[in-house]
Formats: sequence, C-alpha cells, structure tokens
Amino acid sequence: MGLDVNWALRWLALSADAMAEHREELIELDRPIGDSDHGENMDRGFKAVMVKLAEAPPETAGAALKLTAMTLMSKVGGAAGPLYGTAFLRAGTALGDAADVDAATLASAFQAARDGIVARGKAESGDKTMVDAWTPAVDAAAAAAGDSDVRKVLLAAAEAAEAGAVSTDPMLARKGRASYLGERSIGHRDPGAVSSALILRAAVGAAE
Amino acid sequence: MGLDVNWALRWLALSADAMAEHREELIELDRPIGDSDHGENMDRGFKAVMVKLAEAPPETAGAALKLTAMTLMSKVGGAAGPLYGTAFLRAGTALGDAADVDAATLASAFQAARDGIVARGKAESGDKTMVDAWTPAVDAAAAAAGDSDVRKVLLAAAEAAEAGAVSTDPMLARKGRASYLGERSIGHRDPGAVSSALILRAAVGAAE
Amino acid sequence: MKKLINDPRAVVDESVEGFGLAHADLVTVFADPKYIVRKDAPVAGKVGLVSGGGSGHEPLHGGYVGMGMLDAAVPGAVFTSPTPDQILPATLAVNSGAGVVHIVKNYTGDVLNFETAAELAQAEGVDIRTVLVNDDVAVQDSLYTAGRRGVGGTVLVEKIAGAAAERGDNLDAVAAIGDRVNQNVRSMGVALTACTVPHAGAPSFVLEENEIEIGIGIHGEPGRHRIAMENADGITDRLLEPVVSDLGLASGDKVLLFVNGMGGTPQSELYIVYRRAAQQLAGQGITVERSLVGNYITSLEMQGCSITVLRLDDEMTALWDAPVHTPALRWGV
Amino acid sequence: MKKLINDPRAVVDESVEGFGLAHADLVTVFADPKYIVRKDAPVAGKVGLVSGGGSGHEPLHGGYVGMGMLDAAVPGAVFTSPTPDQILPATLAVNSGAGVVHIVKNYTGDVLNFETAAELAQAEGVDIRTVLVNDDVAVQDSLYTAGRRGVGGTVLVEKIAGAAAERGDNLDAVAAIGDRVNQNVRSMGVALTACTVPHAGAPSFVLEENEIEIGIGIHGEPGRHRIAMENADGITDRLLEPVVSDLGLASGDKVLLFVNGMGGTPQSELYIVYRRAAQQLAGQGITVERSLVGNYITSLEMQGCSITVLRLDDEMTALWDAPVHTPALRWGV
Ligand SMILES: Nc1ncnc2c1ncn2[C@@H]1O[C@H](COP(=O)(O)OP(=O)(O)O)[C@@H](O)[C@H]1O
Ligand SMILES: Nc1ncnc2c1ncn2[C@@H]1O[C@H](COP(=O)(O)OP(=O)(O)O)[C@@H](O)[C@H]1O
Ligand SMILES: [Mg+2]
Ligand SMILES: [Mg+2]
Ligand SMILES: [Mg+2]
Ligand SMILES: [Mg+2]
Repeated sequence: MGLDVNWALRWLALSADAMAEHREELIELDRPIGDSDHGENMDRGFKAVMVKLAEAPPETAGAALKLTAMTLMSKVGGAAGPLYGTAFLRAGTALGDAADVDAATLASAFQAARDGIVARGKAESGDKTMVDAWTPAVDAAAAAAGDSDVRKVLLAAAEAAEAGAVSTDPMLARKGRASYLGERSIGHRDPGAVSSALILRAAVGAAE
Repeated sequence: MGLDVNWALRWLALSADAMAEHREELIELDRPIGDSDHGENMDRGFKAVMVKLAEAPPETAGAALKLTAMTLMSKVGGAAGPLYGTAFLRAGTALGDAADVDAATLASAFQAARDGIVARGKAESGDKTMVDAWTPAVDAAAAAAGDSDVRKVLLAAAEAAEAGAVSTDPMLARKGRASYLGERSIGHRDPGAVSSALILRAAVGAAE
Repeated sequence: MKKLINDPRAVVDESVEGFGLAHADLVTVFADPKYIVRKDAPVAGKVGLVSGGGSGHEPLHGGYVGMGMLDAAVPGAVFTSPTPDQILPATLAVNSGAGVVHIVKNYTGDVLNFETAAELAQAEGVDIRTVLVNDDVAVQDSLYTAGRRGVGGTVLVEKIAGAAAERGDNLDAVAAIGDRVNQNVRSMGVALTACTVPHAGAPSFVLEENEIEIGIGIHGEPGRHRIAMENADGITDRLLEPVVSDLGLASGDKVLLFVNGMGGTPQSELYIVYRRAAQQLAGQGITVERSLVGNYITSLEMQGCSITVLRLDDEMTALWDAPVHTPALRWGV
Repeated sequence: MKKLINDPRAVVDESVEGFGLAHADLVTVFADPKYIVRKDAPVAGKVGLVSGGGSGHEPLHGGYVGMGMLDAAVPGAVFTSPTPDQILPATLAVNSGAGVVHIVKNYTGDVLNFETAAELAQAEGVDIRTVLVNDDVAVQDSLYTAGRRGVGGTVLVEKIAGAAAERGDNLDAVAAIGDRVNQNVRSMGVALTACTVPHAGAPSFVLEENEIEIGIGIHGEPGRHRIAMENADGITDRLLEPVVSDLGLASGDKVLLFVNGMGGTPQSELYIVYRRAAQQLAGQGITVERSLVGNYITSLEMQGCSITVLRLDDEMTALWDAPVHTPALRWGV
C-alpha cells in the first residue's frame, strides 16, 4: 500500500497539531540561541496551511505539499518560512501527480526537501540547523526504502531526525541567528531541527 | 548668655551633618508622597552652605543666616529651596546685627522664618507641610521666651517641631507635591516637616 | 538600578554637556550655573521664551530650544526645579529688550523659583510675563490644593507660544496665546512601571506585575489610584474620557491628539494607544487635525504614556504648523 | 509581561493601523498583506526604495517612509522577517519603471524572503538591486557563518540612498551609494535589560542586576559576552573601540556619530554616552561632522544603546543633509 492524498492531509493536520502543542517548547528553544519566535512562526504557518487546505482541498499528495509550501512561504517569514517553503515545494514536485506514493518516491521526496533547504540556506551538516535533522532522516529513508514498506521509511526518517535534533546540542552554530553567539551556542538544541523532527514524526502518525 | 556668631556657625554645621546623616531617610519619606529628592536637595544645599561659610566667614549670626538663605535659594531648587531660603532670610533679618541673640529676639526670628514660609508657600496649619513643624515650634518658642533662657527657647522649639512633624502623619496633604495624591497622602510623614525638626534640633546642639 | 551613567550626581552635568556637543549648531550650553540658550539669542526685537524644570523629562526642555520655540531652557537636578541663579542669567541672555515669557509647569518648586527669578529680572529692568501650565486632569483642581500639574500640554504651549514670538507678537500677545493653549489643553497619564531617580537609587514606587498607576505625573510620583492591568484599549479609554469631558469637547470640535511615551515604552505601543484614541474621538464627531506621537515629555525610563488633547482654533493650528528647528522638534526648515 | 497592547498577536496589526492614522498625510498603509507606502508613490522617474524586516524596531522601517528616504516599508511579525507576499506588492507599488532597490539587513530570514520577492518582482519585469546591510562588528565576519548583522547602519543607508534616489540617481547609482554607506559604517550595541516579545510572553534572556550584555543585536538575542556592569564611559569605550578599529579610522577622518537607544533608555543617558564617544573621537583627531542621538532602531522596551560610526565623504554628507520628510526623520522641509 502506498500513501495517498488523505495521508498527506492527515500528515499536515498532525503537523499543525504538533506545532500548536509544541509552540511554547519551540519558543523556549529559540530563546537562548535565537529570538524566541520559532514556535510562534511555525504555529501561525501551519494554522494558515489548515485554512488553505480547507478552502481548496487538493487532489493529490503532491498538490497538498505544494499548497503547504506556498502558504508557509507567505505566512511564516523569518528563516524557517522560506526554508520549509522550499522543502515542501521540492517534495511536492518530487511526488508529482502520483495518487499513491511508494517507498522509493517517498525517500526521494525527502531527499528533494533536504536539498531544497541546503540550496536556500547553504548550511552544511554540523552547522546546527534543521539540516542536521533532515540529512540523517534522508539517509535513513533511503536505506529503508529497499524493502518498499512506506511505513518503515517514514519511521526510519522520523527516528533519525529525532536523533539528529539531539545531535545538535554540542554543536557550535555556523548558520542562522545562533551563529552570532559563537561559543555560547554550544549546549543548546536547534529549534528548527526539533520542528523538523516533529513534522517527520507526524508523517508516521498519519500512516497509522 | 546669648547666642553669638559661633553658635550660628555651629548650628549650620550641625544642620549640614544632620542633612547628610538623614539624607536617605528624607529621600525615603519623599518617595511615597513626593518625588524622592528631599534628602538629596537638603544635603546638596547644606554642603554648599558649608563651602560658602568657609569662603567668607560672616561676622554676626544674622549675616550667617542670610548667607545660608542665599545659598539655599541658589542651590536647593524644588519647593524646599525657596521656602528654606525665605525662612533663613527673614530670620537673619530679624536677628539684625546683634552680636548676642537673646531669647525674645530668637523667638521673633523663628516667627519671622515661619511667616516667610507661609508668605511664599501659602500653606495653612494642617496642610501637611513644613509649616506643621514650624508653627508649633514658633508658639513653643514664644511661650518659653518669657524666662529669657535661650537654651530653653531652642529646646522648646525643637521638641515642638518634632511633635509637629509626627502630627503630619494622619493629615491629608493640601499643598506641595503630596497634594496630588489626595487620600493616599494620609499615613505618611511630611519630609519637609522632618527636615525642619532636624534643623531646629541642630540649633539646640549648637548651644550645648 | 542599572543606568548608562557615571557618577549618579553628575548625570545632569554630563548629559547636558553631551547634548551641547551633539547640537552645537543650535544651542549654547552654559555649565555653571547651568542653562541652555538658542545659538543666535537674543534675537533682535523678539520676545524671549524661557522654560525649565527638573531634569529627567528629556527632550523637555532643552530639546525645544531653537528657532520657533524656546530661547532658553533651565534644567534643574533630576526631578528638582532649577534655582533662580540659573533662571535669571538665562532670562537676561535671551532678552532683546522685548521682554521675556517664563513658561512654568505648575509645581510648588517651579512656581517659587521662577517667581523669585522673575522678581530679580524685573529688578534688572526686564519685563516678564509668566504662563503657568496646569493641564493634568488627574489632579482635582481646587483653591485649597497646589492645583493641577503641568504635564504634556507644556510641549504644546512651548511650540505655539514659540511660534507666536517668532512671528513678532509682543510680550502680552505671546503670553496670551500661551494662556490660551493652556486653557484648551488637558492631559492624563498612566504608569506600567516606576522609574528610578539616579541619586535615589531605588524605584519611586513599586507596581506588581498586574498593577498599573492611573493619573501619574511626570516625576515618578504615584498616581491617583492603582488598578489591575488592563488592555491598551481599556487604558486608553480611562485616560481619554476625563480629558475629553473636562475640556467639554463636542462634535465638530477640532483637536490636536498627542500620545506621549514616558520614556521606556516602545513606539509600537504608543501607536496602539493612538489608534484607539483616534477612533474614540472620531466616534464622537471630533476631528483630529494634528497629531504627535512619541517620547516628548518623559519620566526617565518609566513605561507608560499620557494622552493630551488640545482644542484647536485656526490660529493655534497655524502656529503649530509654523516652522520650528530644535533638537527634538523640527519641521518647515 | 506588561505592555500597552490588546491581543499579543494583534500588536503589529493595531500598531501599524495607528501609525497609518497618525501619519495619513505621509503614508498609505495596506493591511493584508501588510506594507506601508509613501503617499505619492510611485514617484515618476524615481528609483523606488523598499526596506523591511521584523517589527519591534520602530521607528525602523515604517517611520522612514517618505520624501527623501524609503518608498515602502514591509513590517513582519515582531522580530520575524516579512514574507514575499508582502514584499512583492510593496515593490510593485513603488516601481515607477526606474527599478527598485531592496535594502536588506543581513539576517538569514530577511535575506531569503527578500531574495524570493526579488525573483518574483523580476519575473514581473521590475529591475531589482539589493543592498545588504551588515555593520555589526560584534559578529565575527566569516565565510562560514551567517555573517555580520545589519543594525544601526541601516538607518544611515536608508537616509543616504534615499536622498540619492530623490535627486534622480539611477538604479545602479542608488545601489552603489547604499553599498558605499554600508562599507563605511560599523556598529556595536549593549543591553542593560532584555526585552519581551509579546507573543513569547517572557524576556529573551535574563540579566542580573549587575550584568550587561555586550555585542547584542536588535532582536533581543543574547550578545557575544556578558560582563559586570560598568559605568557609561567604560561601556562607551567598549563599544566604540572595535567600531573605530574595524573601520580603520585615522586622524583627519570625518564621521557621523550615531548614538542609538534600544527603546527603553532615557535620552539623558544617550547623551552621556554621546559625550564620551565624541570626546574619544576628538582625542583621536577624528572630526564628528554630523550626529544623531535617539531611538531610531530599537528592540521593543530594551534598555541599552548602540554606537554607529559612518566615515563621511563630501557626497555622503550632502546626501545626509538633503531634505527628508518622514514620520521619524524630518529636516529641510
Ligand atoms: N542557513 C540555514 N540553513 C538551514 N536552516 C537554517 C538556516 N538558518 C536558520 N535555519 C533554521 O531556522 C531555524 C530558526 O527559524 P526561525 O526562528 O523561525 O527563524 P529566525 O531565525 O529568522 O527567527 C533555526 O533553528 C535553524 O534550524
Ligand atoms: N506650599 C508649601 N508650603 C510649605 N511647605 C511646602 C509647600 N510645598 C511643599 N512644601 C514642603 O516642601 C517639602 C518638599 O520639598 P522637596 O522634596 O525638596 O521639593 P519638591 O516637592 O519640589 O520635590 C514638603 O515635604 C513640604 O514640607
Ligand atoms: Mg527565531
Ligand atoms: Mg521632593
Ligand atoms: Mg523635586
Ligand atoms: Mg525571527
């Protein structure tokens, strides 16, 4: 069984729930090494996504992700808005018109999302950004895609993203607002990496 | 024995000491019903008086009080500066050129000081101002002046002023900054009444 | 107490010195006794305008010295009126022979010190008029009190009387327009936090996280009453209503609406207050013809604001619009 | 958190609305998507200037919309860059055909969102140039970081590039003068207290009574390091020294000295800082030709200041002096 438009809609709805639920946590993470707005930005953005999806329900998973991309780009602002916007745009494009997404397409969509983030933000692994959640997620998804079970791909990606978010703790930030802090950025978790892991975890829940 | 220029100089020096010592207390009294500057103003003013007296030592008690008046007027500012300035000016004038001040002259000098304060500030008894220290002091001094012991006059004035300052506690302020507070001025002691009592107490010490 | 200062007792000296350095093109600063005069004072044939008061209300008054506004400002210690030995030389320095108007905020200390200075100046042959500003509706006006304080309206009196002097009005006319502004202006303020006088070292009062003071003055003194924190619209209504009713404003009136920050409030918040006040006035058929939003008469770092409304007539509007060139207010030049 | 606001999420909406009401003679405010344009935009034949960024820095940027400065400002949420769907219509609204310059502070979010908007505008046939402002010497500049932030220098870039556009410079020339200002300007800031983002509800960091943050940005983010409280002269020296040495200023240079308040600092304190900075520059033979002191680029109610120095040449000085008529900066008109 593949993943259809309803999975995509559930994914986005669960992502919106996660952003609302973790709003304060993401604000708190953004406080010591940022500007205390990541949770507010993501929550505002995904609430707007829910409105847009309700206004014009998309017919494919790809279309749902593209609409999400446009909405995040126009509603989130900050660094996260364009980065997530590009990620969802590239992922949506990778899914194409497929009614059902198979494991290989899913893995390549994650890869496209990650590449989009890197293309816009120019961060490398270890720079203490959301890339540090996405890159291990993409690698794990690719490895899991072999036995063509989409649920395993989703799970592998989510778990790797979560580990990736934790791995940002000891990193010295070299991109984004946290980089202004130099050494003082060490010992804090990157908020964008955490929101990325939450979104990838929501994708698992949507497929249950 | 009367009071000579050395008594006046000691009085002013002890007043300066009292203002320095009670600076914080007078600031604290001025905080809830004023603007937290009375102690600073009086301390600054009497420090300046000390400098002036040292620069050009006066020859009579009257001259010492007049120099004090001019200095307080030009250095204190606020309400207290002109009021104390006028008080010392009128008192100095009342003493005239006398080398030794007798009890009757002393009492009339206190009276002149009080009248000066009233002339400038238009406060009546019970308005919760320094007048509530000066008026009982003047009355007590007049009563004590009968047996012509200047020390008794000084002591009577100081004690009455101290009681007068305490009596301002329950008053509702009708003059000065505290009047803006209306009912909320009740329950606080007037800082100008307290500084007046300190100055009159210093006059006692100077005669010991 | 955390401040960008050196010696707490040198705050006014050093601040006024820096002010003089930054605005040497507009003003001359005298250090002892301390006063600030317009660079080109005395202006031949012009009535001189002098104001002053305690420091800590910047840009009032030094920021308003210059063409079209004050000829001199006399700063006292923080929150303490200046002394006659400052006011007198400032008055003499700006007298061109046409006389001098003292603009005095109604506080016992200011009144007494300016009174003495006016006597001394008159004794030296300078004709003096005094405009007393007492626009604070938070204070009950009564014969048996010190009367209303001078607050936000002071800025408007200084601008409009300054314009009248600049266009050549004589001494009585300048004083008369100053009085007219004062009669048509009312203010009321609120504090969200107290302020700390440098030499006092501790806040002038303590407000809990959910309390605000309504009816404060500009000296960190407590207000008329303390209430639970409200939203901006609610607070705006509380300040505006007594101002409008005391002025007796009616539909068809034209006003200047002035939302003033107390020093520590972000501009964005002042505009939220302005929005509500403008909407409320519009709802009553009152036309806001001119406006002013910002930190113009402050209480050190206090958070809060005041609302001032001036009932305009055509002459006041024209004088408000007239060119002004001071460190803190400038237009038309 | 105690603020003069209603709904924490409506702060920008209501504040910008109030701003529009107060300055209806100068600007037109669009609510959704939100942007502010100069009343008479597009000005025929003139290069358009658009800037923007997170809100909370008022008067930046909306306060600088008007003759001689910006044609449009695009306010994001508090401390959050605006989005392309705001920047694009603002850009289109001010394009007279002569092209549009985007003035962008160097933050990842601002850069990415303006980048997208520029692409979209270009796709609609508008010629775009981008001037990136990155004047904050507190940030180590390196290929491997996000680079230096844009802070106080932004105000000077907007004024001087705005004057160049107003006198009729073409697109490349306006962008070039903007870049030249950026290359010759450096800044550094200090916080005495943190600020509280309305939607976050708690301060962005906590400073003890005896601590200050050196090298802060304008978003309530922590600085480079925390030190024990010092006096104003000591703090001024700490801010000024890296600015002067990074600029490579030498005796004989002429500069503009800009002491900026972060929003909650009294003007009197800013002049104490100005005094020291001016004295130090004079001591090094550097001439302060122009100055600016006040709250021009803020962090909500933060207490603290920044020092910005711009090395002037005759053209920049003339463009600085050129008339400007905006809500927050006005002279010569
Ligand atoms: N150059 C970049 N590349 C990838 N991710 C980045 C980059 N810059 C910032 N980020 C991510 O964006 C997150 C911050 O997002 P957010 O707080 O919403 O925006 P802002 O930093 O503009 O306030 C960071 O935690 C980080 O994961
Ligand atoms: N009209 C008045 N008549 C007599 N005394 C007054 C009057 N107004 C104020 N005072 C006295 O002055 C004192 C305040 O002095 P101070 O704090 O130095 O001046 P300010 O009120 O200007 O800050 C009050 O405590 C009161 O005793
Ligand atoms: Mg952030
Ligand atoms: Mg006092
Ligand atoms: Mg006082
Ligand atoms: Mg942000």
